[in-house]
Amino acid sequence: MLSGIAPAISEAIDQEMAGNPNVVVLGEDVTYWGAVFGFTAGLFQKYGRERVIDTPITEQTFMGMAVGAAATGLRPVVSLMFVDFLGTCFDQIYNHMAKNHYMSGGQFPMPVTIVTAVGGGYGDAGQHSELLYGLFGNVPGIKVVVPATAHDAKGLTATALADPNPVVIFGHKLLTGHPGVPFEGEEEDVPKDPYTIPFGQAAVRREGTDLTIIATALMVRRSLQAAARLAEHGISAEVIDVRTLVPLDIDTLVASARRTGRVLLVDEDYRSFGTTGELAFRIQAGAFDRLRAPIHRVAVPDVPIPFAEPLEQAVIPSVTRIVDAARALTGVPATAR
Amino acid sequence: MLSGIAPAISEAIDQEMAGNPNVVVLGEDVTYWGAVFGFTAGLFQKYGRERVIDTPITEQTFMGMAVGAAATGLRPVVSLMFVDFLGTCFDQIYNHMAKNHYMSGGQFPMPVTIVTAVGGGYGDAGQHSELLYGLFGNVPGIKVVVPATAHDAKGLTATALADPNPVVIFGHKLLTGHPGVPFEGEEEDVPKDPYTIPFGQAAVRREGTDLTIIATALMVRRSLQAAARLAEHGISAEVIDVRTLVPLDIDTLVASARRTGRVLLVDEDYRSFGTTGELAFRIQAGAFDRLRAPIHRVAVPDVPIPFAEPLEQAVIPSVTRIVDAARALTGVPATAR
Amino acid sequence: MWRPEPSDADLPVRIAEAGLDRDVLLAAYRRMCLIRVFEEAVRSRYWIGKTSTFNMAAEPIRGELHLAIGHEAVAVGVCALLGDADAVVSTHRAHHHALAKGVDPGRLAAEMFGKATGLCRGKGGEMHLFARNKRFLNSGIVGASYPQAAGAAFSFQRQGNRNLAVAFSGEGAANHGTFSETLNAAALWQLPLVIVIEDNLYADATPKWAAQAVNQQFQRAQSHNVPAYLVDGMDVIDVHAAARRAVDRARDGYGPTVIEAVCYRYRGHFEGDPENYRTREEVELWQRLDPIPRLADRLRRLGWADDATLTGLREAAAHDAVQAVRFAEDSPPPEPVEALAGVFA
Amino acid sequence: MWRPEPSDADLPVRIAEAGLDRDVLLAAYRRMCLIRVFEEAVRSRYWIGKTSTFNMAAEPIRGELHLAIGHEAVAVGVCALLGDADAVVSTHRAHHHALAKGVDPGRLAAEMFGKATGLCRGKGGEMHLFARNKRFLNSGIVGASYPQAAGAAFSFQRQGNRNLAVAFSGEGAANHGTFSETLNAAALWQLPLVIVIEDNLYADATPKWAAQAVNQQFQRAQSHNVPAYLVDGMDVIDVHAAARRAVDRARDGYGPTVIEAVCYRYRGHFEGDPENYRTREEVELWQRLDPIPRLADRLRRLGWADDATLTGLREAAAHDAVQAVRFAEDSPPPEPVEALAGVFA
Ligand SMILES: Cc1ncc(C[n+]2csc(CCOP(=O)(O)OP(=O)(O)O)c2C)c(N)n1
Ligand SMILES: Cc1ncc(C[n+]2csc(CCOP(=O)(O)OP(=O)(O)O)c2C)c(N)n1
Ligand SMILES: [Mg+2]
Ligand SMILES: [Mg+2]
Repeated sequence: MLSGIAPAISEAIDQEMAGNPNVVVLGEDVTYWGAVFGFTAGLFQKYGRERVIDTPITEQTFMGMAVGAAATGLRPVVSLMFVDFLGTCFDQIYNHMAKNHYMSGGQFPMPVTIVTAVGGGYGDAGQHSELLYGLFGNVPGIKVVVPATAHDAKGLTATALADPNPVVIFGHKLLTGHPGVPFEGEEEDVPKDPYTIPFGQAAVRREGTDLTIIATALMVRRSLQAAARLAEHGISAEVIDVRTLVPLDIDTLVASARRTGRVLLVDEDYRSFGTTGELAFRIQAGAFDRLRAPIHRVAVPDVPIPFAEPLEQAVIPSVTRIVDAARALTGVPATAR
Repeated sequence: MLSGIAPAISEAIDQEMAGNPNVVVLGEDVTYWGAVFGFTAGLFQKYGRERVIDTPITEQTFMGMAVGAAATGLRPVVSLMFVDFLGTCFDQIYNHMAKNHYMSGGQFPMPVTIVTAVGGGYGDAGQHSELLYGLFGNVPGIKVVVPATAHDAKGLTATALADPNPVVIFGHKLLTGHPGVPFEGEEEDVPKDPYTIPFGQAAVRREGTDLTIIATALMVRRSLQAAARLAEHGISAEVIDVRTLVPLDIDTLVASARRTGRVLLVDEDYRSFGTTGELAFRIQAGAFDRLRAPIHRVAVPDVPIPFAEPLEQAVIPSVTRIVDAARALTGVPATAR
Repeated sequence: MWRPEPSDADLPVRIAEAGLDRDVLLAAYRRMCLIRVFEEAVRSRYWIGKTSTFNMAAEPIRGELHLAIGHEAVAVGVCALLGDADAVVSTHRAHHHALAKGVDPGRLAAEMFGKATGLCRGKGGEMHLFARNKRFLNSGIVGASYPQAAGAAFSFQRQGNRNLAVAFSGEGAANHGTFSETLNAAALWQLPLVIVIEDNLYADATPKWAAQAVNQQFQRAQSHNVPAYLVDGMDVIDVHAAARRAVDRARDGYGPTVIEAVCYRYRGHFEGDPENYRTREEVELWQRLDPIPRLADRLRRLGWADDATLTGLREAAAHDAVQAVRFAEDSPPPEPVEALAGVFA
Repeated sequence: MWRPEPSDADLPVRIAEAGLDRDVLLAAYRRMCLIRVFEEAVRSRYWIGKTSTFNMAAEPIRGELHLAIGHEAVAVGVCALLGDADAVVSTHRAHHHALAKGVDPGRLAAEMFGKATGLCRGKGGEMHLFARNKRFLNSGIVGASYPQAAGAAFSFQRQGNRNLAVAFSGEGAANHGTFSETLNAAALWQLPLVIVIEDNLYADATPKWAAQAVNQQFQRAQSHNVPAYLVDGMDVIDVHAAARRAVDRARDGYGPTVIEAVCYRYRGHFEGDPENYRTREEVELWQRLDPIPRLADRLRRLGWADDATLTGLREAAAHDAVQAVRFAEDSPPPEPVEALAGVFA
């Protein structure tokens, strides 16, 4: 039994490290603090400072080191403490880690796994509450993993560690199970033995007929709660967990959209020029003749995440807002809530 | 008469500098080289090193300086030599320049104008040929200007310089008019006197009835050429120049889509999780009941820009590919070309 | 100027050298007390609702809380020399800088409580404390303060006034590339900039020895031709002495200076920090150097204040802090719809 | 070790100190000639179709062309000490490093011509020259080479072998934050890393005086506890002497070294550069120090080579360069469909 994606991720890393001496963990506070939210918890105690290395606060340098290390036989696992810090190291990630295999004509695969904490909802404000996976999806060469369950987190991390390409695992803080932040996940039966979950396979978390709700990470949880409430109103919602944005399992999304004819995209990333737009494009391309209404979306309305509770709640998609949007989409008027 | 957006942009900056002593120009090689493609050409000769300042190769520092300078009364114009370098300074741009006004509760507007060179097609390969405006559009707080003509470039730059917010002007290299790279623009009658063009107003560059082609910058030119060829095939294409992505003139796009019932998005940025997806979402939201076919797109197919000519031509949208996509969309089979 | 054990035989000389007098020192004492009491008060409120299970999301104060208890002398010693027109750019650990710079304690507290009356109307929170009237800027991104302060200094230089800008940071931040980039730019253009490094020996849970090849930063500054002072950050007199030279140098147009102040944070990195990276003994050792009683002792020894005076100053500070927190508690929360406004000016 | 005017009285001593002998110097001469002739040959091809109007898009070689004519001694002096298992990370100006490291000249040229037989099958171009068999990496982003080389050094240290990594860069790149960040990390972990700065006085059109507060970089290295040598980059013997110490230090596990080599690029920053930032006289002055004739003179003076030998070496090098360019010209372009393959491994 595991509570949260953080122990699931650290377990997957641990199991890979045990068998592969080339796996090293790099980042800020990966030892004593286990990368703050626990993604690397316990590894330092087991493998020591030789393989679990605290770095100075120099994101562009340790990301660049990962590039050089991956080119010469190591398999770096790198912690980007909060995804919001990507601006300090994006060059090494998207211009090098992501491009070197292609630009070198296939000579230099870049087997690097980045683990990063994402999401808001606990008052960490504008520079510590973002998702930003849309940015990573936008540039070629990076796989984007957005787990919603501990079971997935472990299996997808194991897949990432076996992948010869850069993979970024976006661990939502409210799913980590780390004390200190609210936990919206649940206790799960996660196999102790290693296992993998393939990239590019979305999971239908709940079947339904009236509309399709498509979500990632924390929003899968909230969408499931919304679906339960919608059922009380006689609306049958299918809920799909995307699991990996790159590669994207568009077939599952389109098939569901064709069945229900209505799609609601739920996303905690910024609304415009990102994830929801892309999903909408691909779904309309594949299900155009079956859509009975325009695709809707609930996402962060293009504002930085504000600090105060009422403000933050006003911008991060809540169960209520998902319900309201789903009801509007299916023709039932939204409640006043 | 002006050839190219670069002299148009430098003229707008010049005219603003003449009247406003707080305008300073910062960046790499903004003096002798006029920011390589000429966006700041002539300013150093006129205003000297006091106001036109070459910086060390330290993007995060000169972008950060712009933040501090804008907070204390200056009006920095900053050159990011190639947009591909954003990864070295994105933190200062998106976490500070873009957020400080909001996070400070309105106390610190950030009047900074960034000018950056974008686009490929002349063999500059994976780290010097990108557009990346989708990334800037994805994060809140930045206005995104994508001029296609010298006339627009001058007027939109003047608007940017009067705007109290961060604005990024994406100057396509093949429209700059700079010798050394091919020029796909044309000589234009650009008024010598200062003028502004409001943000958020798309321009219908050619009227048509069978489909709407929506494009930015260089792709507007190529779409117009494609439209001319399509006319020979009896297809009447409307061509819209978006001009500014943030703010976006969705009304003009939707109105046209409703009229023609068919939309082709043409974009030189990466295909997925970016600009075309967003435009598709908003257009389907506004024109759902009038669309006669799924929205199509032609964009860079999620690969880094390769170096060799045949490879580069295979990924950057060409007139031929636009024609083919438009014909497929309107039901006429694509030619073998 | 760093001494392993404080020796005070030369105190009068040092005070004279630092250009200090009784009034300034009493004001500094009061300001340091204000910071201490303010932070203690905020801390007590922070833990309401978080004692049984620690949960950052619990009201009345949400999110992270980075206290600067132990750093007061650095903030006060430097900011005593600044006016409202001088700029300060601070970091994730910002309360003491804000209070030392003269930011209104009530609006500061209200921001931390997420209230509509907060400095930023509740949008910023404690890592984003902005106060335009005091030219106070802030960022939660480590290393971001340096170039921003350089930019303000650049403004002042272009505007031809005698203002200067101060960047505060931790010693961990000084490993970030922005530190050397900013040193180079500031030295190159002789910007009126003072960089203050609060070296508290840790960056999060990472001790200095695990993050720095050399134990101090001042040589790095000097290698860019920037003069640097290593000072006892638990001694407001020592900080002030170095700051005065740095500030004068900046105002007179001679360029940047680095002040590296060794200090200690008595609390964890943030509240809730398990502090598994240091020992209780170490904390206690440093507590013997607490800058506030140390200054009180000296004021007494100099005959500049008796117990009653000091108590009076402490009580006045406490009163201000209590008022500030009360103002925050009594203020209304912002309207949810406010969240959508203000991205653009 | 920098001398304003070369004086050669101590030549035998210096050669002995540098651990050089006739064979190594003759090989260095040939390699330097190869670089020079190769670049001249590429340059002549580059200008085909660009002479009337300069247009980067014109075939047979498209894009930017950054020649290193004048930098040969630095690349060769350092790389003479490296094996295939050592890593080199280079920059936008990379041809000389690639050739010095032993990368195949034909495949190198083919890459610049955008051919299917190129090192990267035409996907990379001259700023992205990768050669796995020589552990040669490259980036067109200034400052990016430092941490990547440190990462390779970190690999070697973890793998327990005696390999080392070399980062080449210009002096402009050393102002970038990655330089000091990497110095700190490399010194902290004693990584087997050598950073070589080719100080050619300009970064693009920006002269050093407009970009650096101090004239040299070696003090910056030393402030991180990294030993640094300032050497005459137009003198392969001087470069080699410093490089030998640096390489030995790295292989023996003692950590990083910086070599700052003052040199000069005789051509513009890239072909087509208006060069409006420097005078013709300056270029001519530096031409007197051309590293290739200088080495030839010395070989003659030492009695290690007569004119015939030197001519033979030059001709052999020219032959290799001609072959390389011919291979490139004769190679087929890549298939367009290749563009879509290989984003992921
Ligand atoms: C760019 C960036 N990286 C990492 C962090 C996370 N972080 C916040 S505070 C901190 C430690 C800062 O240490 P130091 O500069 O010594 O300041 P102190 O907390 O000791 O006052 C870190 C790593 C951040 N906020 N920004
Ligand atoms: C991060 C980044 N900023 C700017 C550039 C543009 N640029 C390419 S080369 C160059 C100058 C480099 O100068 P230096 O490091 O001295 O090397 P040199 O060209 O003199 O060999 C610049 C600014 C870049 N490629 N990357
Ligand atoms: Mg610290
Ligand atoms: Mg140079």
